[in-house]
Amino acid sequence: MTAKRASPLVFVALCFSALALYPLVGGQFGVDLVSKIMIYAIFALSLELLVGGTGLVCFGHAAFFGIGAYAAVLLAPETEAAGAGLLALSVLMAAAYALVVGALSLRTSGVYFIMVTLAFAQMAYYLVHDTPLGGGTDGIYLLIKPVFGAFDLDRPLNLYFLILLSLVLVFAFLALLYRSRFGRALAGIRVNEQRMRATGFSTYPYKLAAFTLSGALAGLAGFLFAVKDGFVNPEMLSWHLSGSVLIMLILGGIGHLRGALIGAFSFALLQEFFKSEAVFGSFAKHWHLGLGLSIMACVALLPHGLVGIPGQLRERLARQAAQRSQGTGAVDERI
Amino acid sequence: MNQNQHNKLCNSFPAQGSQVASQGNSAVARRSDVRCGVITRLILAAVALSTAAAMPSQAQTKEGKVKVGLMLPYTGTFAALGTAIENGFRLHLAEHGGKLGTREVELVKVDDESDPAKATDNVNKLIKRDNVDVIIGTVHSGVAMAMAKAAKDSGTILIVPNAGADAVTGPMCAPNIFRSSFSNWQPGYAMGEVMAKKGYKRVVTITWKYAAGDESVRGFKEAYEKSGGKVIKELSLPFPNVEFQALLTEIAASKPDAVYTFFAGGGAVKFVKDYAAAGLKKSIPLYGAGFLTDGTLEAQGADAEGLFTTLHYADSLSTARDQVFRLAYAKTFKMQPDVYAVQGYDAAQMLGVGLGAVKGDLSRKADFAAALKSARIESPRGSFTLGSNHNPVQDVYLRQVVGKENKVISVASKALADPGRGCKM
Amino acid sequence: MDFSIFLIQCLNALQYGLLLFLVASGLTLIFGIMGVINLAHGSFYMIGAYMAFGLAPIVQTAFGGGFFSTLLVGTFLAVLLGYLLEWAFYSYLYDREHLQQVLMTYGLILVFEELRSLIIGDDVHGVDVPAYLSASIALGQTMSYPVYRLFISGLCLCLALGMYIVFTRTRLGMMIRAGSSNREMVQSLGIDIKFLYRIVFAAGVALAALAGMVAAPVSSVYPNMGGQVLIICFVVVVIGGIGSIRGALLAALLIGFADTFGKVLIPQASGVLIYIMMAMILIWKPQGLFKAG
Amino acid sequence: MSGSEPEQNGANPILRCENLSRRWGGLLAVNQVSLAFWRGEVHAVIGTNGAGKSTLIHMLCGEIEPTSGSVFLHSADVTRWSQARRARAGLGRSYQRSTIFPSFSVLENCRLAAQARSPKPWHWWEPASRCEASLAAATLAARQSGLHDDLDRAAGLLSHGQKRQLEIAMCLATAPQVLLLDEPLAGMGAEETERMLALLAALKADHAIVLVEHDMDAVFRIADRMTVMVNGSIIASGSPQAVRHNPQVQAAYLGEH
Repeated sequence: MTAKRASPLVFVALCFSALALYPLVGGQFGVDLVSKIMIYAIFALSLELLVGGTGLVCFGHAAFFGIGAYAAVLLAPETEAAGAGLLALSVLMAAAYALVVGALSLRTSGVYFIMVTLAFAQMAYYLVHDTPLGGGTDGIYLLIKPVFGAFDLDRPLNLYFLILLSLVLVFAFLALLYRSRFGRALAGIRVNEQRMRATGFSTYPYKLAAFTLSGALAGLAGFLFAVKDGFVNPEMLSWHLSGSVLIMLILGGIGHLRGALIGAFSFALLQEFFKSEAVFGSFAKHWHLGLGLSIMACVALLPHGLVGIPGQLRERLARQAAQRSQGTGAVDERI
Repeated sequence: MNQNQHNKLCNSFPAQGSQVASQGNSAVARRSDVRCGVITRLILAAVALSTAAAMPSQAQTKEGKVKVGLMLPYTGTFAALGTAIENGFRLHLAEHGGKLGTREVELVKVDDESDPAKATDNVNKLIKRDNVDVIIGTVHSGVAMAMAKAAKDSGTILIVPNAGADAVTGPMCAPNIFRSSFSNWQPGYAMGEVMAKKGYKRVVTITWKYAAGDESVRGFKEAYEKSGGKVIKELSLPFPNVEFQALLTEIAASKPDAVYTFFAGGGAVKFVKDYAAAGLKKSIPLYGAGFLTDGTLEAQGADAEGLFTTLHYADSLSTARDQVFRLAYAKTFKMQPDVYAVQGYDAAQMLGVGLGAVKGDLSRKADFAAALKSARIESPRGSFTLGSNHNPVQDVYLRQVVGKENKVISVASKALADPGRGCKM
Repeated sequence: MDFSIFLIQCLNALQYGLLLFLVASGLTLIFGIMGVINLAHGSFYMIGAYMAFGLAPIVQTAFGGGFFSTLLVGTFLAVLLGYLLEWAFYSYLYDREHLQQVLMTYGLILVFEELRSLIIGDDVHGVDVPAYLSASIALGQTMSYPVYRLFISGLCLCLALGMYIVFTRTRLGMMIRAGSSNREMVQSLGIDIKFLYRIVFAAGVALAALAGMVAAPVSSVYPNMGGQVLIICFVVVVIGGIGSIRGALLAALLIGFADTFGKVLIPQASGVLIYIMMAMILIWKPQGLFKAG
Repeated sequence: MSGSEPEQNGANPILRCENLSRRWGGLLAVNQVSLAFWRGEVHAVIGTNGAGKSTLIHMLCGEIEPTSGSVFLHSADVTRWSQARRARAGLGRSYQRSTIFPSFSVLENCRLAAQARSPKPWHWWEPASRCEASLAAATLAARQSGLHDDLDRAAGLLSHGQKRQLEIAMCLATAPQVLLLDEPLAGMGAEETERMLALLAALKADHAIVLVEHDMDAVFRIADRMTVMVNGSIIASGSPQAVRHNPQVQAAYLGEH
């Protein structure tokens, strides 16, 4: 029991320390890349709270990400650098939109919920895509990066560590939340909402709270993204991104916080691998092919995502051991 | 129905394909088959990334060679344009034995897919990973904006061989940013004067809702309304949507004297065809910025016959300089050059002038800029100079489509200089 | 806008709506009957469009060409494709949860897009309207309307009618309707559900591909054209009520009109409009306009 | 009918319904049912399948809206209350099929149930396992229903009988005054049944128990009052003896088996 509990903690600790040390080895471009992946990890974590934590499949999560990002650019002062206030503001905007969307879409359920969240995301997408405030397809620029006290985000390393810090904090926050009464209630809703009502939980406010919170965290990720690139674009709200982040979750393994981490990184690395000319030569141009196939393979082979691998292996070993003890009959069975 | 056609489902990650990096990654992947534990996977990942990141040090430009990054669209709507620009650039290079100024040139290519969403990543690849000395690119205005921003931050020299986004030589202008093509404002403004002269009183404009379109229309409107015309309706649809039917009907409804439009590439083909199919061609004359009929005439066929457009280049300039260029181009690449080829060619010329002036020492950015400003580029389009905002001061021609050619009718506007609004330099 | 123009816009809306219906009807069948969220449906539309572009010359040489023979060949190939896909991939998805279906079909999208780029390339291509449909009819004094668009509307209407008949008059239709309302019941009726699924899926793919082929001349073919259609189709399906053909038709027309008139009346909001509509409808009727069964 | 009956033990009924009806399309699942339930009684509602017993329970606990009629908890009209609110007001129910949370431990199942009434569920930083109030209630409930040896086992691993017990325990954890039990004996072995009956007998002292059950022998052993439903309406209600000898009932129901 305790061993089982410990190993994930150790693993996560390892990951974070590795990330903290990375800038020592990684050059400018590497740092840039890893910061980006970490931002997506935060984004994936925010969605995990909904999908894995509460059992609500949201197919429009990019909206909150994008709103956070656009808020960061649109609300930033023209001439001087913005402060931490901007962060709070962006997160609030995302949370506010999440509150509205949640309040409405939580009236539906199942496939319809998936689709309504998508609809609201598309609404936000076209809002920035077709109206002047969003700058159309070309997006808009954040000319001066914020400064948190003495912490000038114009310097890539500062930004890197701010992102890492946010990632660790978000992770810790959710870890606490999952163990809290609130978290348990959400888990209960995920397993059997009807039962929760019969027990006396008014489930709606719980779900709404989770939805809003998740939206706020996605907004945080969006803010970081906008600050990192100093550029926002409608595609940050597109359903493609909503899809990608879902994929990260499923790839990593739903229902585990570390699944979101693993998912974000492995999704990125899968892409990098299939894009690399060294392996595929000129064929690397068609990297989507490899990515698509491997995703499908994951569905077939890893129903529980990458997190589930150790468990699956243990199972298989156990089975093989059992079969060996049974002798030959087992072999036929497997052929 | 309108979502950017260029963004693929997972455009949400930085692309990265350098040799060293990819070996690292392949190492990851070769072992990162399903069985490999997650931790190993993560560590391998870190290794891969660090090698990826470490590589610039190895990829430092070798002495003597100047590293030029070509960031152009090789796929998507503007693929053909990207190729033409590269050809033009290579042609000039070839004419000078692969040298610009005194130094050998090494080319690094990146496909920007005309996707603004990926622009920042792509340009970072060139600047941060490949450490290029000069960037040439690109076609799409939105992408060019991202490049200009990155160039401004990093101080890398940028020469824009097509994208006309006004801001590049406006608010975003910088000592290290130049343009060998035009500003969206220029052809539009010239056409404004032309159509006012032709005596049209009420005009409808239609374009894609993105920087290039908006600015072209703005330029047109400025000149046209200054000389007494009236733009009664400004129609637009999201880039790169090509379902024009509803808007064509709208044009018919408002019965203008003429229509001014800005479309390019595939969209231009589709628009001209639909415009004719809707029967508007015979009732309401269609005018446009030159890209409407450049490199698209084959596909447009008879529907384009007789259209008037304004641009800083045409197929039948019949100047000696132009003929030499066209001949050489046709010989080397087995196809006719277009305005994009010219712009690529001139980008190379400009770089050559600059490099020559600083004796190949690109750290002397001030001298580089000064040399370009004082220089007179002998372009196939006719010689031009650079304005204070580093945008060409050039003649804009009025052309008409005759058969498969954009024939010159007259010079619509002589030595037209972009106002470079918002440029502090 | 004066009345004639208004009518023309209605024609545009109708044509767009009907085309949408053609794609969405396939999706709603697969969605409603097999309970599979098929993100790859847009790709079938894309495949259809590229077939219209790619097959034409081949058919030219084989059968001496003709637009309709291209359509027929294309449709046949689409049915084949659908049948194979169902057998190869989708049959594994029925008892999986929605998320895994999303993942699997998402993978398929990527694969299809890349195969397309491998086989045909990434350039934008125009597809010619068959000569005998390329004329335009004069409407109003300035405007004239392309015959081909009328043809599209007509074809879609015929297919809609055909579907209606199949559903109401034939045993297959009965089975399908039963299936969309209650899967267990169908099995208890002793119908080979596997076979039914395979048929339905093949039909769905064929419808999408056909829509693609018909639309190609007006939309021209370009990379990722499927993605644009996909989302709208889901909107149609959900507004109409999952599994309901009637609903799909109504919803598609609703969207056709909303989009067309939105474009001209409130261009800024045209994109947002249909999604606001969807949200409203779902808040009013969380199960869509017509709940299947 | 029973609404007009003389009051028992001089107390008011805890739960009462008046002229409760529910139609499904054409079919009238529950027709004008009026019943009252007192503390200290096991009130069995029996009837053939489709007689409307479950629908009645559903309406009492608020899972289904009645087409007409009303429900009173103590003297308050709770007809418009949500199920959750009724549950917090003291209406506990168990389901025909086990609805426990299989991945949670027995204790956690009960604790989660108890948490429904415990204040401040928004304490996100404090681990749930430190929530004294709910823990106490949970442990108590688990003991009462005889699961004290299995507190830390995953609920999914329990035997069928134990799962049913856990169902009851989760109800108890919410400190209810009324227990609506939907076939708690379904699929139980003889000795498991005994345990359950003992449990119910122990619980009836300070709860009003509404029992829907098919196992007649068990019902007749434990029920203090019985109501027989046929096609949605009550044909008899009263002491087991009275019901047993009611000719209508024998004709309509008991005769059958």
